Amino acid sequence: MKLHEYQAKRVFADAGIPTPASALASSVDEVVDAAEEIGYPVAVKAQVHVGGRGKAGGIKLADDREEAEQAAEDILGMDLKGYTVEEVLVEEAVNFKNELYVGVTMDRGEGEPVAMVSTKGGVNIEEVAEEDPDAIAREHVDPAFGMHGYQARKVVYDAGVPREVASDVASVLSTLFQLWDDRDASDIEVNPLMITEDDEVVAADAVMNIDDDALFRQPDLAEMEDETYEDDLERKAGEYGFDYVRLSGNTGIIGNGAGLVMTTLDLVDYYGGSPANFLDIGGGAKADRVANALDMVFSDENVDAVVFNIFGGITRGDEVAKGINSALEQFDEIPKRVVVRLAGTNAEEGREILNDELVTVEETLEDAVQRAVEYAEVEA
Amino acid sequence: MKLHEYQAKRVFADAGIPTPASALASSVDEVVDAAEEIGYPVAVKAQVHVGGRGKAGGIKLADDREEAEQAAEDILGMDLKGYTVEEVLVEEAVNFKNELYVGVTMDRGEGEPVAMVSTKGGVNIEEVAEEDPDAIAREHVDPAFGMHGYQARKVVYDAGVPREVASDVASVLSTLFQLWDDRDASDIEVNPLMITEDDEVVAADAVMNIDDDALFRQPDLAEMEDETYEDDLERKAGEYGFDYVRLSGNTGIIGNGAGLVMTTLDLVDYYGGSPANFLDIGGGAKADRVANALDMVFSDENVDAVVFNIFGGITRGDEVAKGINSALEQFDEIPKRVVVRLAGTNAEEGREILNDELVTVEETLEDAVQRAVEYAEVEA
Amino acid sequence: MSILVDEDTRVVVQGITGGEGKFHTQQMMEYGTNVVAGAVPGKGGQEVEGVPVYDTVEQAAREEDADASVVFVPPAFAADAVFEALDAPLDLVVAITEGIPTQDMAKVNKRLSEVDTRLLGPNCPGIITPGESKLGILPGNIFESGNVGLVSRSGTLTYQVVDNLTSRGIGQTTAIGIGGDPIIGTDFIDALELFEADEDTEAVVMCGEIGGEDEEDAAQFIAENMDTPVAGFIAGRTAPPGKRMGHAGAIVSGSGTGTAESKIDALNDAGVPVGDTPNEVADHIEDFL
Amino acid sequence: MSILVDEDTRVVVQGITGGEGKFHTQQMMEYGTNVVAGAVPGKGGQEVEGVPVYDTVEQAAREEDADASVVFVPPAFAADAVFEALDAPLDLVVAITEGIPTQDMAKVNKRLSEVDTRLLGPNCPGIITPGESKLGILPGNIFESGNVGLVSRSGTLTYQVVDNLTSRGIGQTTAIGIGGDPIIGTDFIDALELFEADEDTEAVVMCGEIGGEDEEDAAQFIAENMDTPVAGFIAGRTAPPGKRMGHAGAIVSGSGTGTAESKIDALNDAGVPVGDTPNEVADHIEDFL
Repeated sequence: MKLHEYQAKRVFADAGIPTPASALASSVDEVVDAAEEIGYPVAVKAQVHVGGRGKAGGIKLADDREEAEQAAEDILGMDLKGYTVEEVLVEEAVNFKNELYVGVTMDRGEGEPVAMVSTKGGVNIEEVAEEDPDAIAREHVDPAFGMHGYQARKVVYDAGVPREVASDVASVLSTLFQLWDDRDASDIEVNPLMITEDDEVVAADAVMNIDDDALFRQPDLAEMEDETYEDDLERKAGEYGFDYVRLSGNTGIIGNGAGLVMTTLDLVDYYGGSPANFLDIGGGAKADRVANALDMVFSDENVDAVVFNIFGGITRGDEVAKGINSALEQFDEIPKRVVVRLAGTNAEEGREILNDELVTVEETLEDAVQRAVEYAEVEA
Repeated sequence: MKLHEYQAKRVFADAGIPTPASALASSVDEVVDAAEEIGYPVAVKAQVHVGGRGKAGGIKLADDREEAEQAAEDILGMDLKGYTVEEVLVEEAVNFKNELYVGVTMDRGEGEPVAMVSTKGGVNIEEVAEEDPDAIAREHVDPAFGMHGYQARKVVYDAGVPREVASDVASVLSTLFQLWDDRDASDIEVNPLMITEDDEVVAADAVMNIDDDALFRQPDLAEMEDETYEDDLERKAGEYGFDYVRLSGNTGIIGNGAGLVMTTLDLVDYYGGSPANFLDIGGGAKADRVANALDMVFSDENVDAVVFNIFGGITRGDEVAKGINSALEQFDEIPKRVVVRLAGTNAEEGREILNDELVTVEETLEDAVQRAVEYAEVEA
Repeated sequence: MSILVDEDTRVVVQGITGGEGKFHTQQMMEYGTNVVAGAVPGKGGQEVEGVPVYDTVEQAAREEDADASVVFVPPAFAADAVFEALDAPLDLVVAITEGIPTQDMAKVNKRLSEVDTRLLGPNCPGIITPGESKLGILPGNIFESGNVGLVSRSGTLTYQVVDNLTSRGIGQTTAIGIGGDPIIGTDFIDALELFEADEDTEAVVMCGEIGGEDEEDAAQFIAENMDTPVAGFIAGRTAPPGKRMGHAGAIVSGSGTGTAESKIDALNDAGVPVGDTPNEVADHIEDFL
Repeated sequence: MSILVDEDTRVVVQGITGGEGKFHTQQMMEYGTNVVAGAVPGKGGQEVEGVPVYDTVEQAAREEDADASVVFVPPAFAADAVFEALDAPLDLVVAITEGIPTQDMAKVNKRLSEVDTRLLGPNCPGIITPGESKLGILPGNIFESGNVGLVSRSGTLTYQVVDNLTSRGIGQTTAIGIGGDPIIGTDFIDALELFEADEDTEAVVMCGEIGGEDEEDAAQFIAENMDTPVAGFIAGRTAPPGKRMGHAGAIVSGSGTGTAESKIDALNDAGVPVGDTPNEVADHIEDFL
C-alpha cells in the first residue's frame, strides 16, 4: 500500500523529520489560499500514485497568485498515467544547495533491510543505481538489532555527505529506519533531502509504502489507503479480493495459484495469443469466486475469449465445475467463449459435470490455451 | 535505583497490568480517607526500600475504619530496618485462590535476560530458588530479538500455571519484559500475581529496579528516586558521588579502585582489625575528593583510625599527597590518625610531599594496614 | 531414498485445531505421514484425529519425539510459531501460511542463520516424498515414487509439472515447494545441494518465476557444483514490470532485474534447458533419464 | 611472546578527541603502542598527537590497516562504539568506559557470539604486553617483561599485584584487565586459555572478586585444562551480602552465591593456591618459577 506524499510527510514530520510548510488542497481556491498563507514561491504537486509526476506535468512552481491559480487549474483534474488528480499538495519551495537521497528498503536477496544514502538525490534512484552504482552508499541492518547509531553515520559518511550536515542527515536516516521498522514499511525514502544554504536539512519529497501483509497491525496507516484504481476492473478486483493485473491482450485468463496463472499467460503468448489479464482466484475456489472471476473477464472489453485453468490440490474440480455451470447458466447468451481445463483433485468428476453447451473442455493445459487463443483470434 | 511499590505499580498499571485499587497516604487521616474510598478490607503497606516488610510489621490488613486508623498509626513513622516510614500505600485487599511469581532479571552468567514464572508466589523467590529450584520455570531471552510471544507462553505452561489463566499470565509477563527492556530495569517482578476466584490476574505487589547506569535515558524514572538513606553517611556519599558502603568496624578505609579497596578491607580483617567502611574515591582523585573522603570517614563515629591506600595509575601520588595535606591542614586537631600508603605513578614524590606531622606514611600495603589496625586498637 | 522427509519423520502440526490444520492433518495422515502431535497454546490435553495436542511445540517435541512441524497458523502469529519451532528445536519446519509480514520473516531469517533447523516456506505447499510422507497441502495422488527431484517457488505450477512427469511414468524422489514470498527459508541452492547429494535423484526439475535473483544464483550453483542434470521452467515471461503477480515475491523491478529473460539466460548459460511449456520440461527430464 | 597484543598491534583510539582519549593516546604512544588512527564522528580529517582522525572506525581500519581499538567514549554512546568496532571488523576491542548500561552490554554480548572479534572490558584498565604495547590506561612503568601472565577483574588491584611481582624481579608476558562489570567480553577462561597456549607464560596470576560465578567456572577450567600453574587472589572477603562494592559486578547475592569463600574454595579445589594478601600471591608465583 502506497501513502501519498502528503500522508508520508505527515508521518515523517510527526517523527521529527523537517518538512517544508505545506497544505493539501482540492480546489483552485484552496490552492491559492494555501499559497498565500505559505508565501511564494510554492510548489503545487499532484497527489496520485504514479511515478515520474514531475516529468508528466504533475508538479508546478508558482511565484505569485496568478501562477498558483494557473498551476492549480492545470493540475487539478488532469489525467496522470490513467489516474485523475483530485488533490494537490501546496508547499513552500525550498532553496537548496544540495539534494540527497536517503532511504530504507528490504534487500530480499539478503533478507535484511538496507539503508541507502546518495549525494545524487533529486533524480530517480533506480537510474542512479544502474548508471553509477557507487554513488549510492549502502548499509545492511541486522533485523534483530535494528539500526545502530554508528551505521547511520557510516552510510552517511561513506556516501560523502558534507561533514557539516552529516549528523543531521544521519539523524533523518535513523528516524526513517525507525519508521520503516515500527510501521512495517516496505520502502521509505526522502528524495530529495534538501540541504539549504544554512545547512539545514528538509525533506522535499516523501515516499512510504507499507507491506500489505502487515496492514492488520497498522490500522491508522491502513485507513489512509486511497482506493483509487486505474479503472473499474482494478476496482472490482479489489472488491472481490483477487490478485489481478490488467494487460493489453484479448485472451482472458483465470487460474488458481500465482505460478500456474503466470504460466498460463506465458503459454497464451507462446501459442501466438495475447494475454488480457492475470487473475488468480486462489485455493479452494468456491462457486461465488468462480462467478466473480468470470464477471471480471467478461467485463473487460478487450477480452475475446477466456481460458479457465484449474489444477486442483485443495481446490476440488467438481466444485469448480459446478461453480462454472451455475455462473454461466445465468446468462441468456454467454458473452465470450470459455475454455476450461481441470486437472488434479476430482478433475474427472469436474469434467463430467461441466456443461459442454456452455464451455469448451480440454484435458491438457497446452490444448486449453491453444483453443482459447484460437477462439480469441476468431472473435478479434 | 529502586522504585517504591506504589511507583512501580503506577508504571505497571500504565502498561496495562491489572493492579488493585490503591492510594498513597502520608497521614492517618489520609489513610482512613483512602480506605473509606476504596472499601474494606484494605492493606496498609509501608513504602520503604527494605525487604521483608511484611514480617517486620510494615504491612497490615484493616477490615474497618478503626483498624485502618490503627494500622496507619502503627506503620507511619515506624522504623523499618533503619528507615523511617513516611508513606504508606492503602490498597484494596484482593481475594485470591493462587499466588504466582512472575519476573524478569538479568542472568549475568549468560549475559541475557531471563524470564521466570512460578506457582509458588507470595514468598521470597530467592528462598524458592534455593529450596525448590524446579518450582521456577525459566526462559532466557535473546537481547537482540526481545521476548517472542511463544516464550512468554512457554515459561507460563512450563511453570504449570492453570490453563484458564495461562494466556493472561503470559500477557503480564510479556508486558513486564517490555517494561524491563524499555525502561532499563535490572529486576522487575510481580510477587504475588494473584489469581482471583473469577480467574482474573492482579498484581498485588510490584518490584522494579532500574539500572543506575541507564538512568540518564530514563529521566522520568530518575525523578522518582527517593533519596532516603539509612543514615547521614550514606547521604553524604551520595552527595559526594562516592561508592560507599558502611560496615560495623572501627578502621576507616579510603582507596582508589573497587578491587583495591575491597582488598584493603580484607587486609584490615586479615590483620585482626575491623573495617568501618568501603570508600572508593575513583581514578584521578583531585584534592576536593580527597578532602570529601576524609570528611566522610572522620564523620563516622565508629572510626578510630584511617588507612588511605592509593595505587596511582592515572591518579598521581603527588597530587593525592597535596590533597591530603591541604585537607588535614584545615583541622586544628586531626580527629583520627591517618596512615597513608602511596604507590605507583609519582608515589615517591607524593611520599616526600606528605606532612609527617599530619599523617603516618607507610610504603607497603601490608605495613599501612597493620599500622592503621594498630592505631584503631589503641584508640578503641 | 529422498531428502528431508521420509516415513520416519515425526511431525507436529502447529495450529492443528484450526480448520485448515485439522483438514490437512487428516489428509497427511491418510497419505501416511507420521503426525505425532499438535501444538496450540491453551489446547493442550485435547486430541485431533487421535493425535495429542500440546500447549507448546517444545512439549510436543519432547513428549512425542517429533523432529518436524507444519505451520498452519494465521499470518499475524505465524512468525512466532516458526520461532517456536526453530527454538524447540526441530530439524525441519514447513510454513504453509501465506501473508506473513515481510519484516517478521526478516527476523526469522536472522534466527535461521543461528540454528541448524531448516525452514521450508512460508507461503509454500510443503514437501512430499511420494509413498512415504507429505508435510503440507500438496495433493498426494498426483505424485509417484521415482528418481526425479523437484523444487519450485509455486504451488499449483508444481502440481502441473509433476502431473506432466507422472503421466509419463516418471516418479519423484522428493518434491519441495520453497514458497513464493520475498524472504524464505530453504532456497533453490539449498534444495539443489540436497538433491545433488541424494543418490536416488537422477535428475532435478527447478521451477522458478520472476522476481529476485535466486534463479540466477541457482544457475551459477548448478554450473559449479552439480553433476545431476537439471531442467528448468520460469513462469512470468509476459509479466509487466512493477506489477505484483500474485506471489509477494513475483515482481519484476523497474531496473530490469528479476525478469524471466535474465533467469532463462542464466539457466541456459549454466547448461540447464528451460522448457517453454511445463510439458517441455518433462521432455527434457525424459531425455536425461 | 605474549597474548593478544604486541609491538605490531595497530591501534585505533575511539573517542581520541576527548580529554581522556587524548591524554591516554599520548601515554600509550609514549609507551610504544602503535596508535595509527583515531575515530570520532564529525572529526575526520583532524589530527591528535600526530595521529589522523577518521569519521568512522571502518574508514580508520581500512586506511590505516588497524586491527585493534581502545574505546574512550562516554557511557551513553560506548556500546554503539563497541558495535562499530566489532562490525568494522577489528580483531580486538578494549573498552575502558565505565558505566555502560547493562542492557546495552547484553546486546553487545549477543553480537560477540556472532563475530570473531575479541572484546576486553568494558570498565577495564586494558591490556599490556610489557615493553611492547599497552592498550588502555594501565601505568606502564610498573610492568616489566617476563614470564608471568596476569588476568584480573580489577584495575588498581592489578597494579598492586604487578608491583609485588615486579619488585621481586618477576616480569610479565601480558597483563589483562577483563573489567568489573556484570557482562564483559573476554572472561577469565578465555584469558587463561590464551595464557595456557602461550609458550612464554610459565605461571599465571588470576585476580578475582566477589559476585557472579566466573571464578568458580575458571577454577573448573584450570583443573581440567591447564598445565601452567595458576595462583589466585579474591577481593571482597569482608563484603556484606547485597551491597554493591564499587564495581557493578561486585555484589554478593542474598542466596549465598558469589561469595569470596565459594570462589577461594573452588580455586583451592582446583589446586590453585589463593593468597591472603597480594604479596602472598607473589610468593606463590615465585614458588612456581
